[in-house]
Amino acid sequence: MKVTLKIKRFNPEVDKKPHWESYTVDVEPTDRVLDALHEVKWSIDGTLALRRSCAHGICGSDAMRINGRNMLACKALVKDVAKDGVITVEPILGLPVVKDLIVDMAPFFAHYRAIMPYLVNNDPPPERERLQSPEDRARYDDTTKCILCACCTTSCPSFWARGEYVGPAAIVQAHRFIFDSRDQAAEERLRILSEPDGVWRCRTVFNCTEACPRGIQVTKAIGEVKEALRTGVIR
Amino acid sequence: MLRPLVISFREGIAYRAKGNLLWLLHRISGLGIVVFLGFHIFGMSMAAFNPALHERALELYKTPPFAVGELILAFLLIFHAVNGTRIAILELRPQLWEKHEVATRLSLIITAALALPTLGIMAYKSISHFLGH
Amino acid sequence: MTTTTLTQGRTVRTIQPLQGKARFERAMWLFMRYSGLALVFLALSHFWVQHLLIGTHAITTAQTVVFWGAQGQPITLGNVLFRLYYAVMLVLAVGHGINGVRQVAYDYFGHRPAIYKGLMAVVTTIAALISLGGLVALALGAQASSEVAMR
Amino acid sequence: MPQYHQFDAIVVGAGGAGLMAALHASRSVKTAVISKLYPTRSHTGTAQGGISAALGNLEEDHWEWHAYDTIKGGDFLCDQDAVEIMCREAIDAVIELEHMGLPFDRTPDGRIAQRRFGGHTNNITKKPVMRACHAADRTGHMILQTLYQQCIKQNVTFFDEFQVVDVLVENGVCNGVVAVELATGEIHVFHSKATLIATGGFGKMWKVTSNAHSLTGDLPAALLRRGLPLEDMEFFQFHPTGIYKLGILLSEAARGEGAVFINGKGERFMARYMPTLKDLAPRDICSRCIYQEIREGRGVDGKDYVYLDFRPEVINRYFEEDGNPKRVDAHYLEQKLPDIIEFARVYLGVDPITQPVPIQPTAHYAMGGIPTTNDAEVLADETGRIVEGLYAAGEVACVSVHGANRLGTNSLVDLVVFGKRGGVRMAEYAKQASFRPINYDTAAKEGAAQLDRIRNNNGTERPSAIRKELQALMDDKVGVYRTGAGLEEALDHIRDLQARFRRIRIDDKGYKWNTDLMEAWELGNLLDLAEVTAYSALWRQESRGGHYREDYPYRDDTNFLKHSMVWKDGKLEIRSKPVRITRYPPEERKY
Ligand SMILES: Cc1cc2nc3c(=O)[nH]c(=O)nc-3n(C[C@H](O)[C@H](O)[C@H](O)COP(=O)(O)OP(=O)(O)OC[C@H]3O[C@@H](n4cnc5c(N)ncnc54)[C@H](O)[C@@H]3O)c2cc1C
Ligand code: HEM
Ligand code: SF4
Ligand code: F3S
Ligand code: FES
Repeated sequence: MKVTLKIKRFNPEVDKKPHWESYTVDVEPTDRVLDALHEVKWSIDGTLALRRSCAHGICGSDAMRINGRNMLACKALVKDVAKDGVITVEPILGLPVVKDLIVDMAPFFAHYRAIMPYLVNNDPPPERERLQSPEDRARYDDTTKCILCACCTTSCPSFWARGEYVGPAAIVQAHRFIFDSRDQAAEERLRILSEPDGVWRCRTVFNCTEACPRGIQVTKAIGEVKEALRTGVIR
Repeated sequence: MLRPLVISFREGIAYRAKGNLLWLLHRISGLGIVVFLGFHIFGMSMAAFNPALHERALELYKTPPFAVGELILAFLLIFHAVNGTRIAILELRPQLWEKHEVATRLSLIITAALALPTLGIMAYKSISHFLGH
Repeated sequence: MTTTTLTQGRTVRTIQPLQGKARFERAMWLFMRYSGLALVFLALSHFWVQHLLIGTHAITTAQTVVFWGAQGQPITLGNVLFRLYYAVMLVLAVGHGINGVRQVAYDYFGHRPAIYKGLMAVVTTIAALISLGGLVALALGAQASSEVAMR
Repeated sequence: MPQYHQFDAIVVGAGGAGLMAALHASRSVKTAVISKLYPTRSHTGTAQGGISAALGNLEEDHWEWHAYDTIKGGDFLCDQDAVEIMCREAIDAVIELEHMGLPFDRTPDGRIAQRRFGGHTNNITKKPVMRACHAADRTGHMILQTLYQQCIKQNVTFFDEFQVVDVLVENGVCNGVVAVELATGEIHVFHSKATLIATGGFGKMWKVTSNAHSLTGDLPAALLRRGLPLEDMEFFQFHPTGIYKLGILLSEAARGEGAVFINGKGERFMARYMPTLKDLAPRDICSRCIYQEIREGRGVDGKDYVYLDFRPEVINRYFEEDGNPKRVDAHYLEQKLPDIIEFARVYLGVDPITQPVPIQPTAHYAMGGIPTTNDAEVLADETGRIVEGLYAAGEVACVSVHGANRLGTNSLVDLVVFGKRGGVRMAEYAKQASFRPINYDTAAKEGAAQLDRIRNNNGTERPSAIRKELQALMDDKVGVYRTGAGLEEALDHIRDLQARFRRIRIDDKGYKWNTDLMEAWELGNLLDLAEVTAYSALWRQESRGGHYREDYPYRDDTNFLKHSMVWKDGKLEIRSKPVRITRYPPEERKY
């Protein structure tokens, strides 16, 4: 089928401001939007710049706004998003656009690093694995799925309003450790997250949950962190 | 410097999801009520300090532009109250987080159920007041 | 941090109370939710009584005098309850509103501390003056001016 | 203006192997990691099924069994001392990962959960054994995340989105690498005492592949240009269960949990070919059996695919038939295989819980690569001479622990075991060595020149057209089945494509984020590696593991129990080196 991709283009070496460009390509309805973008890049205009790698929704490279919503281009099928044969594609919001669909991810990863995204356990390690009951393991299963694609954070109005807000992705990562029974730094992480730019800036907007390509219950995870802070109990 | 402000308002409308619209409206309604509340408290307190001013305030409320403003205020207050209640309940009751879509729909229905009759009666009262004179 | 292992295989831990800014932010967050819930009843009932039952066009200073009680006149139980209701609503609404404004201002101006702090100082001062005035007015009761009394 | 950096140790690639190496090297020397992707985007993150280690958490197991299975799975081309190291150290490596925080699934008593995987057996009963430690079906994702987290904890320096275009190897020593910063197009020269290459696979030379767009073999090609050899390039694994046409992988974990292959006639055909292991036979065998079925007209609807069936009732029926007491239900499968179930739903519109899934073999894993010692030191030739200061680990390296066919889960083991050994070894070396002088300007100029040649080339060919043609050609002629004549044709065709590549033209002449340029440059690498692959495949006149020659359908231990090594110095040259055998003599491969 023929689809027209309306892409927001920006080349820092030439343009002062972003502008729209339309391309019509021939693709299968079951193709990914990523395939359509590749078709543009490979047979019409090689200057189109985007990040991608795995092409099946696991590496988190190709978050972009497709028809006004954050998605992974490799997880959106043409038939599902094309409206009257048109697909609009723009870079994600709230991070500086570097070129075309590529944004500067440095602030995003800085927030990620800020919440101590690693297991802390200062006990001498046992000879074999640390034991963890399947129930304790299940407690934080959902948030281990995060691929740091930034779909959530850049769909969050609170983040658009204030880029210093750590954002849902960082909180999801913090949740993954706070609720891991093997971790000993939950307290410190919770303290960081109770600072003015922590969880309290989340306004329970749910855009993050809707945008997450991994189906993580992001708002719920944030809510659980808030609850731990509210009650002083991590359960 | 105001880029975030611009983005959050422009995209708050453009981004294709419900959450940001509700967020924007909640914010605008909150701010709107705050501004009104300031004038309102000031006006009312004049009942104790300067009755003439108090009287003037009450007279002002009875002019047509204020009648329209009153309708807007009513909607904003009702929306803010219902939406705020939704947020507060969801945040204080973690078990409900997975049902947020239902909660959103419900809150919109309740807002409409409260706002429509309220606005209707108020509009009716205003119109009959202005026409009645 | 203390840890308890539950028999069903779930571990539960408790943490030390928060301190400083973190504690303040949490308190404010909670205040927003609880004051909001309280305001649903206070503000909506006030609004409906004034705008639907009575109607803006019927509100007069004379009525205010009746509800509040006039200065120098004996105070009835009704007056007291009425004034309390308004005082509570005023405090909650102003507190809620100011904190709301603080959130919004921090969102947009937090990265420019001077502007943010200046703005908040102005807003808070105005709000404090107005609400103080409001509270004092409630405490005093309405002034039954000669004009009003004549009606 | 080019920029210069100096680090004791440099790791190129931030997948499982690179991060493990960086973690261990940075404990004692100043280390930097250079990666063309953000580390968490590395392809290790897509690995699904598990990482094997003979923990014996659920049933009896021994690392010696693991070693034997690996060697037999590799059709006896593995260097057995290396395999023994890997299988022994796998146990500690998995425990180390757990200590780092990796959220493995758990047994009811709280230990690491394990599942079955193809080719992993109890050596006494010959039945499948539960050896693959896993975190649902995102084990690789969890390994990648966990290692990256630990690197952050340890403050490892990262150069993210820097693409290495040249390795500074001269006169048998390596002094660093040259990279281009993708965001700016600037050239950076990294001067180091020790350099470890961990850039993963290069499956993008095939069309139907489980590999990422980024897996283009940049570094092996760069080494080839620098006069170093590549080993066993004819061995490339075709995984039996790629999603039809797309190649997206459905992990062997599905079969580990009981899924079966079903042909167009509704038969569980693997029981016919491999009566003991059936659907859990090694990958090379399953892939060939699938094609056998298809060739004999038993593909689904006469087409070129079969089904992978993991509807609970089907699994349970065959469990019963096999006398396995285990039973599964939809909920259990959703818990254990959430991601691959979603892949089928999203990309095929097929719900595996209620429908069988169309699959076809997909180009998956490079057994060959940069030859190394058991300590990840890169070999300069077949005699065992090493390149001083140069190391390689992970999929890009050929130790060789996988021989002619890798067993499922063994790659992740390879990454952590040899990544660690490499990291430790390079740090030891860097601590006692000193920086050798290099000429920064020449290095930078040579790197830039490579790219400028493409940027300014005034030809007519579109790189994408050449890439498409190469991929179709490789699928067709250098796939699961190969023939001498076909390989000759392929080689001619590749050389023709190489000639056309010299006449390309790209659209983007800029510097910032010029992905047009980098893709074209990567295509050059793929072409070189494809040539080497076809050439080695032509040389190996036997069938062994993943390499199947229809004109030589049997294994030939007399002439080919040896590794190939190919140089490209103007023209190709091939030599060989013997396989190291310790305690597992070659035998016929039956399952
Ligand atoms: C779908 C799939 C499922 C798999 N499942 C399993 C499994 O269950 N069990 C198992 O054992 N194995 C599995 N494998 C195999 C295994 O995942 C890979 O072999 C392994 O992850 C490779 O890791 P690596 O560290 O060598 O490289 P990768 O993880 O591929 O990382 C390569 C790194 O090199 C960098 N790089 C590449 N080129 C350059 C350059 N020019 N300059 C700078 N940096 C560069 C990249 O940015 C990246 O960081 C699977 C593979 C696939 C594709
Ligand atoms: C009627 C019942 C009310 C309820 C249930 C309610 C509830 C809430 C809640 C839960 C919030 C927090 C939302 C967030 O943090 O994003 C909030 C924010 C706010 N409220 Fe209210 N509120 C009510 C009335 C009022 C009144 C009377 C005012 C005016 C004085 C007001 C002004 C604000 C403001 C300015 C904000 C900040 C908005 C923002 O951060 O975007 N609210 N309200
Ligand atoms: S939580 Fe979801 S949307 Fe957010 S970064 Fe992780 S995977 Fe992406
Ligand atoms: S969209 Fe933002 S406000 Fe909270 S619920 Fe999600 S983080
Ligand atoms: S390309 Fe990896 S997530 Fe889309």
